[in-house]
Amino acid sequence: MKVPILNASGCLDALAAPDVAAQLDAFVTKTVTPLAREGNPPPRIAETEAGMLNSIGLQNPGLDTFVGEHLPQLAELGIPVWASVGGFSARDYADVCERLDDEPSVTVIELNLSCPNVEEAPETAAELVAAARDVTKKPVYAKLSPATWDIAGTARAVADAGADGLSLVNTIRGLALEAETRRPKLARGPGGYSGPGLRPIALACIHACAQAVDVPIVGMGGVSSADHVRDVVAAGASAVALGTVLFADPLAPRRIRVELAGAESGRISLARREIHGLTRSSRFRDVLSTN
Amino acid sequence: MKVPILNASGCLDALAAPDVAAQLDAFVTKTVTPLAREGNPPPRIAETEAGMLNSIGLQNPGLDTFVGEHLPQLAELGIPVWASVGGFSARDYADVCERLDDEPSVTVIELNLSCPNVEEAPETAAELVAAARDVTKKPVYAKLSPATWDIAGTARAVADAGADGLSLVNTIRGLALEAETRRPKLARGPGGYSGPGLRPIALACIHACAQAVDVPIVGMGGVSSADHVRDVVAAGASAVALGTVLFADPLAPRRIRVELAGAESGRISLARREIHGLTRSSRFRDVLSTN
Amino acid sequence: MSPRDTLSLGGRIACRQQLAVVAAEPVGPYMLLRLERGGLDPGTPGQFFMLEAPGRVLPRPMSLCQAPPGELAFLIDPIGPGTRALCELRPGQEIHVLGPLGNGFDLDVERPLLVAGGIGIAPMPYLAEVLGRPPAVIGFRTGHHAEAARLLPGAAVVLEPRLVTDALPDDPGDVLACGPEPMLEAIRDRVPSAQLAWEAPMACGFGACYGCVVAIAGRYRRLCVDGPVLQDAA
Amino acid sequence: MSPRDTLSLGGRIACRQQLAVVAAEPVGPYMLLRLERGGLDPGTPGQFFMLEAPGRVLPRPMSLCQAPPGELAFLIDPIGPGTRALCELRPGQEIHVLGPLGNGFDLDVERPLLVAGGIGIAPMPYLAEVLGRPPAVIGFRTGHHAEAARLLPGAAVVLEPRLVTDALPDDPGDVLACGPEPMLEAIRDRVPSAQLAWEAPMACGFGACYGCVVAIAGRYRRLCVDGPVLQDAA
Ligand SMILES: Cc1cc2nc3c(=O)[nH]c(=O)nc-3n(C[C@H](O)[C@H](O)[C@H](O)COP(=O)(O)OP(=O)(O)OC[C@H]3O[C@@H](n4cnc5c(N)ncnc54)[C@H](O)[C@@H]3O)c2cc1C
Ligand SMILES: Cc1cc2nc3c(=O)[nH]c(=O)nc-3n(C[C@H](O)[C@H](O)[C@H](O)COP(=O)(O)OP(=O)(O)OC[C@H]3O[C@@H](n4cnc5c(N)ncnc54)[C@H](O)[C@@H]3O)c2cc1C
Ligand SMILES: Cc1cc2nc3c(=O)[nH]c(=O)nc-3n(C[C@H](O)[C@H](O)[C@H](O)COP(=O)(O)O)c2cc1C
Ligand SMILES: Cc1cc2nc3c(=O)[nH]c(=O)nc-3n(C[C@H](O)[C@H](O)[C@H](O)COP(=O)(O)O)c2cc1C
Ligand code: FES
Ligand code: FES
Repeated sequence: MKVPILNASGCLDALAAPDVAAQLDAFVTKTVTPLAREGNPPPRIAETEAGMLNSIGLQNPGLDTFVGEHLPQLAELGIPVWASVGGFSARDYADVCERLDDEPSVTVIELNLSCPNVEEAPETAAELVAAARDVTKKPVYAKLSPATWDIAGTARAVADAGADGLSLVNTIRGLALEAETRRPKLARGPGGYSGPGLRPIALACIHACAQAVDVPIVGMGGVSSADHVRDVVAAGASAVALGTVLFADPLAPRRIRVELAGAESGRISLARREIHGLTRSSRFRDVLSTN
Repeated sequence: MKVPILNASGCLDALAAPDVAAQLDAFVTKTVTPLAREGNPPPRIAETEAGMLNSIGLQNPGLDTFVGEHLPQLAELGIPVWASVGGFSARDYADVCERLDDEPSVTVIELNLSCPNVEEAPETAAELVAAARDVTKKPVYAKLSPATWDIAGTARAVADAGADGLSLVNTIRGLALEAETRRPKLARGPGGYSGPGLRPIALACIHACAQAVDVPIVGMGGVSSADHVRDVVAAGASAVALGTVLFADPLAPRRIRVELAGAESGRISLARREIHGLTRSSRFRDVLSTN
Repeated sequence: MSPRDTLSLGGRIACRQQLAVVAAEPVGPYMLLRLERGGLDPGTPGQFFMLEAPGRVLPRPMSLCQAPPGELAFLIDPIGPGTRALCELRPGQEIHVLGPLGNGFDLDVERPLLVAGGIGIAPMPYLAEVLGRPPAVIGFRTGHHAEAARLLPGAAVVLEPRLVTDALPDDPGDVLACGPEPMLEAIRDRVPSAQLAWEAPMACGFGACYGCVVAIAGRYRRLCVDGPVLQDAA
Repeated sequence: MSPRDTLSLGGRIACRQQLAVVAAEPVGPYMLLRLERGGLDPGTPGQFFMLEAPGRVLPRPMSLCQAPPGELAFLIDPIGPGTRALCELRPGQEIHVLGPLGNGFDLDVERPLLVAGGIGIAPMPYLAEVLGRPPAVIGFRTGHHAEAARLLPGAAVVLEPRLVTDALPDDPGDVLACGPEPMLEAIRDRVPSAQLAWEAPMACGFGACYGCVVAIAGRYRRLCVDGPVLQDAA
């Protein structure tokens, strides 16, 4: 089993850490919005017993700078680039996607439909996907929130609206308080919960969506070992993305790939759905077979 | 601060463990449905890294046996009894509530609107609350799921429909797989995720609802220490319920009460909302002050 | 034991205390974990205790294996995270223990024969002691596992591919058995009157979670309350 | 050091390895955690390392305190779960360490004066060694905390209610400072050219999470990339 390994959006700056990006089958950018955003005031992160909270607030340089400055540098890394797209209306999503459609170095567009740290667009997930679908021929992946009673229903709706794949899952809203003051640890109050504590929730979402739709799934949420990768794949994903674990272990993609290449690797087979813009198996096949 | 401490529904059988119930300010029953239910096939429980999954499937003796046999025995324990009510339609909820309205030993009716392990009623949470409200004068608490993008909106809707209080939160759907086979550990596949990993999510829900509505809140989700109780109260709850921790430590209510009575107890004050059917402060005030 | 540590659970009295590890002794692939007894009662053979597994959310059910003076000893098979954490305990460390729980074996038997497979040997040493060392048949997967047979002196030992059911006498008498499910089912078929100690995943061990149910006469019953020893039933 | 453990991070070369604890020595309320150096470079004074905190999800940023041959030593204030876990490490245990990270102090200074408050003393011993033991002023809350002054021989020590800013000479020269935010702000007001080592919660330490931002000239910049040492700026 050669499972493609990506980073989770917002969990790696490939330009600041090119050697980390080089371990990946594709690099997913931090979410880009039409205009630059400074993001939320600090403190923006806090650890919890079984994960972490973040409230970055989609800090990003905006579409112009992303396309004009960052994308050319990212293209030089020689790794497929997935552009994560955010916004506050269907119009926003369409504007960014239309512009990215012209950029050959963007392999896949991932629509961040679910950031818990900013106000949300008034349209439904399916409407946002439809707006993006209209303006780009690139593969469009819909990134969904686990904070819903019926994620399978959302998956069906976005697939019907033209999504080529799903990225599951984003963070879920969480809160942590300072012991001294009992006030929120993050300046904005709640934040997005990620890491080990999110894993069972993510697995349930992947499992439910894989049974509901046929499009390929990039699974994420607390994945930090080959064992977790096997779980995510068994639940129905065709690739995994690493988020929080990268902060603790920037060599995690390589470590996990080596673990996967070990004795147990033959036991399960990859979902028969191909992730867009990647060869069927990892670009690390050769590296690994000489390992 | 004397925070009333309850058990979470489904996490204690007061008749099997009366000495555990005796530590509580009120006992909440396992969810009762109109007809008896055998529940889901085993395995029904599995531990995860930061919590547990359950898929009990609302096993319960049904309304007749509950009222005829269990309630009289529960009444003898001398603890306020909250009856948790479930169903598969507004009609179900109304039937059970109407019958319980006649039972003097039931102090509060808690509507389980959110069990992730059974099919859900077609009506919205607010409609189920309205149906119950119509048939009982007893205080009605609405127990909500964290699996929603906008729990504050649900809280407003159920308060408008007549809920006297909120119980926050129920479990959220999660999945765990066997390492050997990569098949779900639970017979039914996914289950409800509870325990430490749920706590940040629960805190965010309590915080959001406390800002949205004025009714009192019973907070729960991974609470296992006085420190956690202080968090839950600071987030806006007027009482706490203990669930998963009771399995590991049936003396937890007493332990936590002693911890709360310790030096740090003066730091925060209880939300100015009174839980129904309890004196403002814990029935353990006297016990504790001589502790 | 402070009276405040005792609890009526399922109609029986149990106690919850923090107990220190006296010793952890490897027995083949298993670990014999010897704890200070504290104020806990060893109970009836076949009853079990919930042992705190360090770092885990839930405790783990364990049959009492031996009850030497002042101690409670458990034989543990490290098959997963909880049992591994228990097997890594070292003398002086402390864990919370709750028990005794469940029903235990009915000791009012005329011609007891103990039958066990693998880690199912766990409750047998204490049971043998109380019953006055009756005959026993125990089966193991490998010779390494069979090292645990030394905890039950005089028992007939069979190794796979031979099964304990192959080694049962024609008239086995009052069988008291513990072991893997297929073994218990085979014994039930051979000896319908046998007392069988079953297992199920347990979160609480005292009737609170409804996680441990088994189908008995078409109804889901809690094994921690109505078992773990069942007769003529499951 | 295998070349596979090195990473270009923020335009600088860092390394990630598992390092064994050589010793853990109490220094007043702090702990001096001495690790085997492995293949890690000690870097420039003021740079930091991300230390795995056993049992925690995220590593913790720590300034290098001393760089004795073959070792990296960190001075740690046990203020929360992560730092407490680090302070409980014992010789022989191993943790993952990533670094050096961030920019460090600009060492091209004519008249260095080291100024530190509390645990802000952490980077000073290594800095003093590299700069040839320049004058230093360090402030502490209590005499117990001031035991850490022995790590910086010759420094002037002030105890609260006196503040380090009260003890600065009229013409302080090139100030290199580390300490609590109010202290750094007071120094910035007194000595606008001072090099100040700031702190912020950090998840990654290498520019990945955008969690550590501070406002610099009205923009949120990542302290782990553009700092932790800032001058004329924050
Ligand atoms: C009443 C009772 C008495 C017991 N006495 C002993 C004893 O004396 N010594 C001993 O070593 N073990 C005993 N067990 C079994 C022991 O409790 C489990 O092995 C343990 O809980 C597993 O925890 P884990 O975290 O190590 O593994 P897990 O990860 O929980 O399980 C590992 C594997 O074993 C399976 N499994 C887990 N628990 C059980 C179970 N109870 N029944 C069947 N399969 C299971 C899981 O599905 C999984 O495949 C007893 C169980 C019960 C119910
Ligand atoms: C570049 C850098 C170098 C550092 N060097 C050292 C060092 O050499 N020695 C040392 O003891 N500590 C140092 N620190 C601080 C150390 O990293 C934190 O104390 C540690 O991360 C706290 O983790 P915790 O789990 O123990 O406590 P937490 O539970 O994370 O925090 C406890 C309390 O401290 C506050 N807090 C946590 N981290 C910070 C922070 N970075 N800045 C301000 N307040 C914070 C929290 O809000 C909380 O109130 C450094 C920090 C940075 C950014
Ligand atoms: C610090 C941080 C920043 C994030 N930023 C984004 C983002 O910009 N866009 C996005 O779609 N998801 C973002 N996420 C969510 C992750 O991509 C991922 O969905 C989530 O963290 C779950 O995976 P994990 O548990 O492995 O971290 C962010 C997560 C973290 C922790
Ligand atoms: C085994 C188990 C059974 C449960 N049964 C019910 C139930 O019948 N009705 C209900 O409203 N909630 C039920 N719950 C949810 C709990 O009441 C509680 O909302 C949840 O477990 C979160 O609290 P905790 O993390 O402290 O366990 C159950 C939870 C568990 C673990
Ligand atoms: S283990 Fe909880 S009811 Fe039996
Ligand atoms: S700590 Fe992650 S960007 Fe600075």
